Order: sequence, then C-alpha cells, then structure tokens
Amino acid sequence: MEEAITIALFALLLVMAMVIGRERNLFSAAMLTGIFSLISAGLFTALDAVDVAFTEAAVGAGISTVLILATLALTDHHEAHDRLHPSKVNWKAVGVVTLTGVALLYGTVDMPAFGVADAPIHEGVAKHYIDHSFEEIGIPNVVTAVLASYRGYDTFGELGVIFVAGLGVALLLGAGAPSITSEHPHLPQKSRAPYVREMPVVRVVTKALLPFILLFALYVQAHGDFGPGGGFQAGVIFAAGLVLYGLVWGPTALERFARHRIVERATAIGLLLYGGVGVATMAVGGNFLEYGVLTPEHPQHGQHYGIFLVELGVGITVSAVMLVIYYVFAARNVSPTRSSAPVTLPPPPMSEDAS
Amino acid sequence: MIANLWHYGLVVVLMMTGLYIVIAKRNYVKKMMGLAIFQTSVIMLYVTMGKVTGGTPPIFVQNDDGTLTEGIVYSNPLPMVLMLTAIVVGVATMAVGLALVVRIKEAYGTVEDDLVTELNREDEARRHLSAAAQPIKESKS
Amino acid sequence: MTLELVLQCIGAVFLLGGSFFCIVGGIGLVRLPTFYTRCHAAGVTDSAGAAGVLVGLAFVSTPLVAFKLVTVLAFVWLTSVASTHALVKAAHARGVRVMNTPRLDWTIPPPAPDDGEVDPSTPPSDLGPHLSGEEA
Amino acid sequence: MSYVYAAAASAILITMLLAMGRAIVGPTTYDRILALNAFGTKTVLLIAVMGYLFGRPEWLDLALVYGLCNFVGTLAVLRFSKYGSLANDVTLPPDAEDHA
Repeated sequence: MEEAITIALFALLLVMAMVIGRERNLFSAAMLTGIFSLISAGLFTALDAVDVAFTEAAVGAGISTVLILATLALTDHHEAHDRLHPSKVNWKAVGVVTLTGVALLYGTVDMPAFGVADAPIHEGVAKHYIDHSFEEIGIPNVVTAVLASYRGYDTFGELGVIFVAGLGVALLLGAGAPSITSEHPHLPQKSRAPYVREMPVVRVVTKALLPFILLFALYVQAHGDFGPGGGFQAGVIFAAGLVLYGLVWGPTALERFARHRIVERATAIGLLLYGGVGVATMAVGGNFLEYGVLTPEHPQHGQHYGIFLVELGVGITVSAVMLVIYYVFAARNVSPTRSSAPVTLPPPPMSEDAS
Repeated sequence: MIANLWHYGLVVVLMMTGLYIVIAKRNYVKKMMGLAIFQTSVIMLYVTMGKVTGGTPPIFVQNDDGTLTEGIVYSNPLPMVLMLTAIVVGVATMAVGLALVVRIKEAYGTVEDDLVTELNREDEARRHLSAAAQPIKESKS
Repeated sequence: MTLELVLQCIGAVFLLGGSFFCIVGGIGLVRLPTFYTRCHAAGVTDSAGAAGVLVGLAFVSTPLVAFKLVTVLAFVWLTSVASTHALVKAAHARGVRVMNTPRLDWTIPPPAPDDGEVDPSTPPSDLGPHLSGEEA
Repeated sequence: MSYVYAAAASAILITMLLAMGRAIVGPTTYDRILALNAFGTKTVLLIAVMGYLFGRPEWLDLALVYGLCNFVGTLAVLRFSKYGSLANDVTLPPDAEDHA
C-alpha cells in the first residue's frame, strides 16, 4: 500500500509538471504550481520524510505561490506567443532533454533498488546517527539532531545563503526605497483599503485564526526536538501567518505590526545568534558549535541549550527573510511609479524602444 | 532488479520535464517554474534514496519509561536534513530570481527571452554605429 | 476489548462515509455544469468528506491525537468555508453568471459545454487577460 | 482496520485526481481556484489517513500546516485575481484616488 500510494502520487506529480509546462496562462500555471507543491509534500510524507514535507507544505503552497503571483502582478500574466516557433514543440529542446534523460537513466542502472536497507547510503554516518544520536544528543527527532548539532556547520552555511538571498532581493527591489507606510504618510491609522469592506467573512476568519497560527508557529519552533518541526518550518509558518494578515488587510496594516526596518535588522540578528552560539562554545573551550561544553558535567543538557538557541536563530532569520521578501515585492505592487526609477543595470538607450 | 528502480525513472522524467520548460519556454517566469520543478525532482531523488521499505520516519519511538523501543526500522535521516534546508534555500533563491525578472521587465519592458536578446543585439549594433560615427563628427567640427 | 471494537466499527463507518462524500464531491466537481454548482460539490468534500474522515480517525486514536484531529477539522471548516465564500463573491463580482438555462446549454454546440459561464456582456478584458480563463 | 484506511486513502486519491482534472480543464480561473482549494483539503485528509496507514499517527501538525498554507495560497490567488496585484491600492477604479 505504501508503494502504491507513492507511485500514484508520483504519477499525479508528473502529470502536473507536464500540465504546468503547456499552460500558457501564467496565472493558471501559478495555481497549478501550488497544486504541484501540495502533491510533492504528500509524496514526502509517504516517503517518511515528514520534516521535509512540513517544510515543503509551508513553503510551497503558501510563500512561493505568493511570490510568483507578486511577480506576475509586476510582469505579464500571459506568455507571449513565440514568433519563431508559434505553438509548436521545440524539437531541439526535446532532443537535448531526451539525450540527457537517457544518459541519466543509463546511469541509474547500477544504483541500489528502492527501499533496500543495506544500500550504501544507509552506511556510514547515517547509521551512526540512528544508532547513537539518542545517547549523544538526547532528543528523539534525529533530523533535528543532525540538522542543528552534527551538521551544524552546514546549517549555518545554509542560513547564511538564505540571509544573502534576502539581502539580494532587498537590494534588487527595495534598495533605498522608503518603506510602505512612509510612502503614504497621509494614510489614517485605520486602514481603509477597500477590500477590507468587501470581504468581511475572510477578515473575521483571518482575525480569529491569526493568533492561533502564530502560536502554532511557536509550538513548531519549540517542539522540533520531539516531532517534525524546527526553526526552518516555524519561521516559514510565522511568516506565512503574517503574510496572510498582509494579504487581507494590506501590507500597510502589517507594517504597523512588524516594521520593515526592524524586520530587516532581524534577518541579521538570527544569523548572529547562530554564530554567537558557536563563538560561545569556542570561548568556553570547545570547538565551534560543540554544544556539549556549555554544561561540562552533563553534555546532553548543553546539546539541548545549543540546539534550542540555534533553532531560534534559524527561525528568526527565516521568518524575517520571508517577510522582507514579501515587503519589497508588495512595495513594488503598491507604487508602480517607482518602476521608472533609474535601473542600475548598464543604462539601456533602447528602453524607449522596448516600451 | 530493474523493476525496483522505478523511482529513478520517475525522478528522471520529472527532472527532464523541468529541464524542458527551462530550455524551451521563453518566458522568464515560466523558466523559474521549470526550475522549481527541476529542484523538486532533485529533492525527490534524495528522499527516495533515503527511504527504507517498512521503515518509519526517523523520530525515535519511546517507551513509557523514556527508553527507546527496540526493533523499529527508521528511514535515513541524512537526505532529509540536506533537503529540508535545500527547500528553504530554494525558495529564497527563487525570490532572487523573480526579483531579477521584475528588474528585467522594468529595464526592457518584456520578460520574453528572445525579445530581450533582440533588444540587446539592437543596442549593441547601435553602440557600434555610434562608435564608428564618432571620429567623423569630431573631424567635421 | 469490546469497547475498542465498537469504537473501531464506528470509526470505520465514519471513515467510509467520509470517503463516499469525498468521491461524490469529486465527481460533482468534474461533472456539474456551472461554476456555482461546482462550488457546491467542492463544499461537500470540504465539509462532509473532511468531517467524516477526520471524525472517523478520531474514534480510533488516543485523546491527544483526537484533539489534534478535531483542531484540524475546525481549521478546515473555517478556512475552506471562508475561502469558498470569498471565491464565489469574487466570481460573481467579476461577471461569472449562472447561465444554466437548458436552452443555452444544449442548443449551442461549443467545444466544451461548460464554456458559457462568463457573461459576454461584461467582458473582463479591461483588467488583464489573466481573468478571462481558458481560451482554448 | 487497515483495509478501511486503505480504502479511505484510495478514495481521497481518486478525489484528488478528479479535482486535478478540474484544475487542468478550467475553464474559468475561478474553477481552478476552487479546484486548488479542494485539492488542499484533500491533501490534509490524505496526510491524516496516511499517518494511520503507516502506523505513526501522531504527526497531525503536518495536516494543520497544509490547511493553513492552502488558505494563504487561496487568498493570495483570490486577491490577485480580483485586483491584479497583491498590495492594497492598485487597479481599484472607484477608490483609487483615495490612496494616490
């Protein structure tokens, strides 16, 4: 049954990918991408990767749909018709793809079969993690133990990448731009966005659910040691809850709760907290991110403290980066006039031809 | 033996679908969607490799006294850790890509690959022409 | 344990009932002729189907898990109702009409019989092509 | 009991397939949004049933996240389809001058 569900979901996933490929209406394609992400999250659950499914569910259906839609609002809703190959299959691309696919398939013939327990991937450190992580780290969720402790360096690097990505988006779209509220100083304190009047049911439901969503994010953050969850998931859920508020009341209203400038600072604070834990362990006399030295008489407790702080840093940075990304895209949406601001790319003299 | 390799085949087909969208489609947003599909296929490859038949998610089952229950097969946690961070990094980098698309739209007025290339070529030709015309103008003055 | 068996039987009945409503709603989602009727079908899967499955599962679980299941059910009920409401309202505001008179549906042979819902008197093209739906 | 779970999972999978068909066919944008919403609910149910089918039912947090993010996604799509934008005051003909 496990395998049957896996194959069925995989088939749905493939169909979805192909439909996304041939859908010319980008708005519809964005929605189909949301469904694609839901299917893949279900598939992760079927493949025992509950933590991955958790992340994919939070990221794919919520944040990335919002991102694609925000981009579509600023670009085109529809793919232009290709003048060179109007509505035809691009046979060159098909050839390249087929060749690559056949080569890849040939490469997998020697690979271990599905689900065998003695495949090479299950030897080495993976075996050590499963056999010894409970006595060494003392938390039931192996994924969190590996993520925050054994491979703490790696996660630190990934968090740095996320931070830099958030920085990049902020520089590309929002560099030096005034924040949303300072752009509309005459806005009264009560938001009077028209849709607030139009969707009373959604407004009430969102208002009722929002505290629970944020509380749930904190629960996921703190419960990552014992079940699926942790900083990455909690950060994304927290951001998704706030983005939901922004969608219903408008980013201006959200700005009153989470100031853009403060959120921008918070992206760095999380990363610094993570690094600071590493520096603290070095100061006590251990290696970078060796949490055990924090409480020498009881290394497991040190691991608990270290993992908690590190996950907190991850959660702060991830949620702040997601919020910053939402803010800068939304600010573009609010003020399309800024799109005529000078572009930092090499100044194109043909820009009047393009428009 | 081959019969148990189906997951690689499915992953490869998925990956090639994403690759086709990236290569063949000219709209940059569509290309980003293709890239997302490609990324999902890579994640899927790792996760399928970590699966053990009859295994459960790698979260220890504890008895009431806090000790671990023996005899439970766990799937491999390592690919999950790698892919978990990869998903969040993926969405962050996708945001960078989409931000670039927005800037391209503002600079060129289009997000179609062939149009952007054409505009670049025109621009280059114009620059070439003006560079060639420059010394003549100076000699006249 | 007879109590356990009884609970399992009740749970199974709820589960199968929920599955039945899911499938019925799914078929309705595909087969019903207009957008608003399809909304009704989706509502069946979201309310009756979800309730059947989740309550059925709650009968065979420990109290903590049952509580979580009920939470999920409450969440699904709130959000899906709200979003369906907003969806129908938006569709109505954008000019999707209940043009389901048999005369219109059966005498005109369009490529797909479901195509005639967007009111041609209020073309939505002024706000962008993405709202006009499928062209094919 | 596992047969019942398997039957429920199959039923939900079939429903997912049907909803997906509606999402692919359309014809209007709103049909797609409706299908997306229904699909999200079906995923929540599938996750819940799969937990029981595989014998580790304690992670319903996952299902909750699906419900939440589905809601966020649906609302985003709706806002976009209604105003062509995710922010509050673009392309609103009657009230646009309030914010300009």
